[in-house]
Amino acid sequence: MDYTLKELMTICAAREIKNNDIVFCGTGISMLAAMAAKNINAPDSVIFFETGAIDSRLEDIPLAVADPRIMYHTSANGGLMEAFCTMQNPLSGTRIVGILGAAQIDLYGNLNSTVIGEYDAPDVRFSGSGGACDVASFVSRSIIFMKMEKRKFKKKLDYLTSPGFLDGPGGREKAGLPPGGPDKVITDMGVMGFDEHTRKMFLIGCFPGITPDQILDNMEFEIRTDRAVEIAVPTQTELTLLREKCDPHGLIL
Amino acid sequence: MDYTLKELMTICAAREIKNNDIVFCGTGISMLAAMAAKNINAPDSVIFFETGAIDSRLEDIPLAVADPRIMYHTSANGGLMEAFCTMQNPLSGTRIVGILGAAQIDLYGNLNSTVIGEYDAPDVRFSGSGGACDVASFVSRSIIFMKMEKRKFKKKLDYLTSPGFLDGPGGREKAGLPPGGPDKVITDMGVMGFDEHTRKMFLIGCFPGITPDQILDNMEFEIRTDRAVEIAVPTQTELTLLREKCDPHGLIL
Amino acid sequence: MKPEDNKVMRLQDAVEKYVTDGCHLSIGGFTLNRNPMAAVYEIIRQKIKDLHVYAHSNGQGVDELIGGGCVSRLEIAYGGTGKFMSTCIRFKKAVQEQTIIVEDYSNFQMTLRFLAGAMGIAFLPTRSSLGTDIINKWGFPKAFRKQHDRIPNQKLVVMDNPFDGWCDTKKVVLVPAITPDVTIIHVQMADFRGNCRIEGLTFADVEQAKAAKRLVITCEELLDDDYLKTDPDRNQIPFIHADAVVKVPFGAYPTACFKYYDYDATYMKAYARAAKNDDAYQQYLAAYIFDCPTHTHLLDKVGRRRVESILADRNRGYAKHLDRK
Amino acid sequence: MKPEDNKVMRLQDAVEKYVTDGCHLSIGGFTLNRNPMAAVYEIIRQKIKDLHVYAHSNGQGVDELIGGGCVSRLEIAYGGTGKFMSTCIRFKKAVQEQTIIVEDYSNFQMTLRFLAGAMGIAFLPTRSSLGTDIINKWGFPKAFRKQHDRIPNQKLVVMDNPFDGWCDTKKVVLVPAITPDVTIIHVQMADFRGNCRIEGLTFADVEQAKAAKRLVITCEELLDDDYLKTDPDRNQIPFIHADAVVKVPFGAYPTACFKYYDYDATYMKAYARAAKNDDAYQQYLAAYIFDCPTHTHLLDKVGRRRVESILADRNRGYAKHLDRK
Repeated sequence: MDYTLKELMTICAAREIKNNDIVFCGTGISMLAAMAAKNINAPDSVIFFETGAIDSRLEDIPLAVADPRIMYHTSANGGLMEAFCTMQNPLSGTRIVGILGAAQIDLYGNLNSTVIGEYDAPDVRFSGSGGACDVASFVSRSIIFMKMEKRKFKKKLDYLTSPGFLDGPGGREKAGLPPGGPDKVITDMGVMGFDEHTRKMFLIGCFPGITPDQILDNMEFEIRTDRAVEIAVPTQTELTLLREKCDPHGLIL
Repeated sequence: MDYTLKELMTICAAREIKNNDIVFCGTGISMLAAMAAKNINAPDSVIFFETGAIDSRLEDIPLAVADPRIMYHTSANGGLMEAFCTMQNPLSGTRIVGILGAAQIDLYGNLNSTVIGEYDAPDVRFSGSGGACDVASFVSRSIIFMKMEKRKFKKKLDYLTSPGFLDGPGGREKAGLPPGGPDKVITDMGVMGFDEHTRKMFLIGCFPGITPDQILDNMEFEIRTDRAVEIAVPTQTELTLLREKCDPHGLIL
Repeated sequence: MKPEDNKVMRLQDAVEKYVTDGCHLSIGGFTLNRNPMAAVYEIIRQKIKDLHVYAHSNGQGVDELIGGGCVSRLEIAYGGTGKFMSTCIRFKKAVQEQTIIVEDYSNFQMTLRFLAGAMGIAFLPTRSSLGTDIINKWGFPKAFRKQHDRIPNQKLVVMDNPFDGWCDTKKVVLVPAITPDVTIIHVQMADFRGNCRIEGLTFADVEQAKAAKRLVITCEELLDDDYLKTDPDRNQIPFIHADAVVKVPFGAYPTACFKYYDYDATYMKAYARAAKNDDAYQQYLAAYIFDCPTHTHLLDKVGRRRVESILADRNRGYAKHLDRK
Repeated sequence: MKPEDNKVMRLQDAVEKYVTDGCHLSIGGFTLNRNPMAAVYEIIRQKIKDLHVYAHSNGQGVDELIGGGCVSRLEIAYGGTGKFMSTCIRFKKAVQEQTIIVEDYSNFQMTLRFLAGAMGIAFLPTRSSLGTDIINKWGFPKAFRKQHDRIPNQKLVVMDNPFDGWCDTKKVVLVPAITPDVTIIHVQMADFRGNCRIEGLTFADVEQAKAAKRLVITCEELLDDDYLKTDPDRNQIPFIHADAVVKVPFGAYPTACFKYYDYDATYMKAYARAAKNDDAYQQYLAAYIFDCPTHTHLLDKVGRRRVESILADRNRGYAKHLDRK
């Protein structure tokens, strides 16, 4: 079957979303993954934006979380306060799955989306947290999109923008954060999870044609690969729904 | 001219309201005073309710601050949060004049609207603060309606619900409150103010036929009366507007 | 339809399921407006006991719950309904006779406490009440608080501003979050999922709704489709917070429901009269609550003429020509 | 008409009066939506310098203010506009070249900071960012903060929960209030007094508006009567907060304005292209800002066809068939 890497990644993420999950969406592929889940495997998941829209119809794919397309046919149009309170409130927050991206990730799933280099004199400046730190702080699990590159899978982040498991087991608790943390990392070579005891990243599976060693070669730190299996490729149904229902004009794909 | 004591008191309070004041209203005579001001001497004053309505048209007199009559033709219908934030915010709060009533008042204009007797085993229980403590804490000045009785003008309050000048000059500042405090006390025998240096209550004026001594006879504490003058009686215009425009069915008067 | 869509139920069932003896309850509305009265009457009818009630100024509903013998503890800012009861009568009596324990806050503080619950934060700060007995006198003493793990260890905390005079502020009062077991609100419109539209002032209903572990919604109009989603700017509570949706026309009666009906001044005056006398109050309870299996029966007892007299003028949202003398 | 009713003015005058060199400014909107772009362009045109800007994710407007050389200091959560600029380009360049100083917060924290300003409270608490570098690394060092009395003494404060584990919370982060000298927002409708109606999401505009010492409102439709008061449930900002009201059709262009027009993808892509190159950016500034005495001139330059292509489908609120490739 013919599919692009982006399609495969999107569908891998979509499969992680369960019916009745509330899905926090960022821009781009994360939004597409949420739309894919809703159209493919989790029709009763609820798409939710930090800008204050909940259960948007999304007839057309938005290009930002403030795109007017997300304001159409929602359950309620609020603002940032309502959205972040819904995340921080454990009654609703624990039902939310966040989808995030970042510039760097470490062994415990902490993310950097702020700077490369010194904070005061950065080599590269990125957008900054936006709502990412809030989502990562509050919600019970998150799915992270990353490109496999040594400079992205870092032993030590240049800046810790969004908390994963911080320094490992009990790290979030010690810092005062609610439970939660990263659940999956979807890369362009495979999918990682986090060990429930050590909180360390491990390889869940490789994409077709990719070996665990190739993945390790693109990381600065080591992860366990002994549990790795091959990831199931997208089905024809998945691909059709993704292409026709979610992004017919190829704005993200 | 014929007028009732209630009409006189209402008009005395109304005269304290200036054009462009934002007027916080409680129930009953305080609401009527605000309506009177708007209809008589301060047409551009803005009536404002703790329940979240601002600049209500008030075609008909409300019987509570949650009366549906206050929701009609307002600038914005919010909720308690919006209303109290408007009071606490010094940018808007300092433009608000509060109109309050209470069960007891002391020399410094502190109010009790909670209990008579011990707090844990009260002889008489009243409604409690509601928004009164908030208003008295935040706004720059307030007008207080009181009945002249020894058990109401108390040396020591049974419970300090709403802050006046607390223990005198600098009292609010010491406690951490914003500036502000009571401005006038409108009673059924005369009107009191507060000395700007001592923060103590003093007699501004008696109603026609009332002497300063009669007022002192109805108070547990002493106040200065040497500045007292006679209060101007309501004019025919004031009375007509009050009766015909504000409370034509005599629901409060 | 997904499982969590199945929220429509009968009032009896919703109260039975979510309002249990000893639970922590908050109700929406303010004094004589949009109190979830049908639910309040059903709670009394089911003889639920020992409730811990959180209220800002939820007048009529709170007074009837106390009068009905359902309440043990009350955290409140204001017990009154405006002109009809400047102090709620059964509330006053219960406090004076010490059959309930009360903790006093201001309206802003209670609102902040609900907001804190809704926000998922342990407390919120305000400058209100500094220097007053709201800070000094506690209805729930420390020892009592220690015994009850559903009650915070302190009524409130006065704290220095750590930002050193920022905003000309030296001190603030921190008030603890409330997370009721159940909040009941009455709204103008809800859909089968539990999306809510409130018309007119929202009071603190939205905060109370989002703070609660369970949310029971009674509504004038129940929509079985996505109509409310066609104008989401007017909706305040998304369905993800809702647990039960019950259609109860006149569900706020005898309190008002903006755009639908006014308060019933006649009922409220009769209530206040009855509330002053224990025997008369027992007769009131029997006639209007226990003898009425449902809210419809109560409305029938009141009679069509009275109910029609309070119907709102749709433009103004209240009954312009209602006799309120 | 009372004195404070006289709020309607020209954009040039409003900017000249309220946006001064070195002042603390916040603008409404979010990334590519409802940024007050006409006002932003006027600020650049008037060559206002040394602004201290507060933003959560106010993408396009903030990037253009920086690109226009108006900004010295920036407190921000997110510098991007979504797909068109995943990181704002002039912002990125300015930070990397250290021509502006930046302090980083999260979106929730910035929202809470505006809310604190609007509430008149010195700080608000959250659980967000515990354990992260948002807490550890400060863009404005302590000594710098000491020198500037308009900046709080601390970026944020981590504090133990004084309510002893209440809400399963051990620690919170306190973030300080923001009270900008001026906030500028663009709304769908405002009246001559300054009552505002925002359609669609409000972002943090209401908090930003109420936190500011001065509020400048630009609007698509300016009502010279009380029309907005006939449906006050839809209004978010009462006139008591407003200082200037300016009618500017397409005042958010090239960002979107729900129910009125979509973002202009063509403009935003061209902007991003120009922003990557200093020379091209100077040409952009000259052509679209300095050579256009008013926003109308900019719209004329873009041309009627492009403007018509983004007009919103009134049902959906955006331009359904817009080519966004």
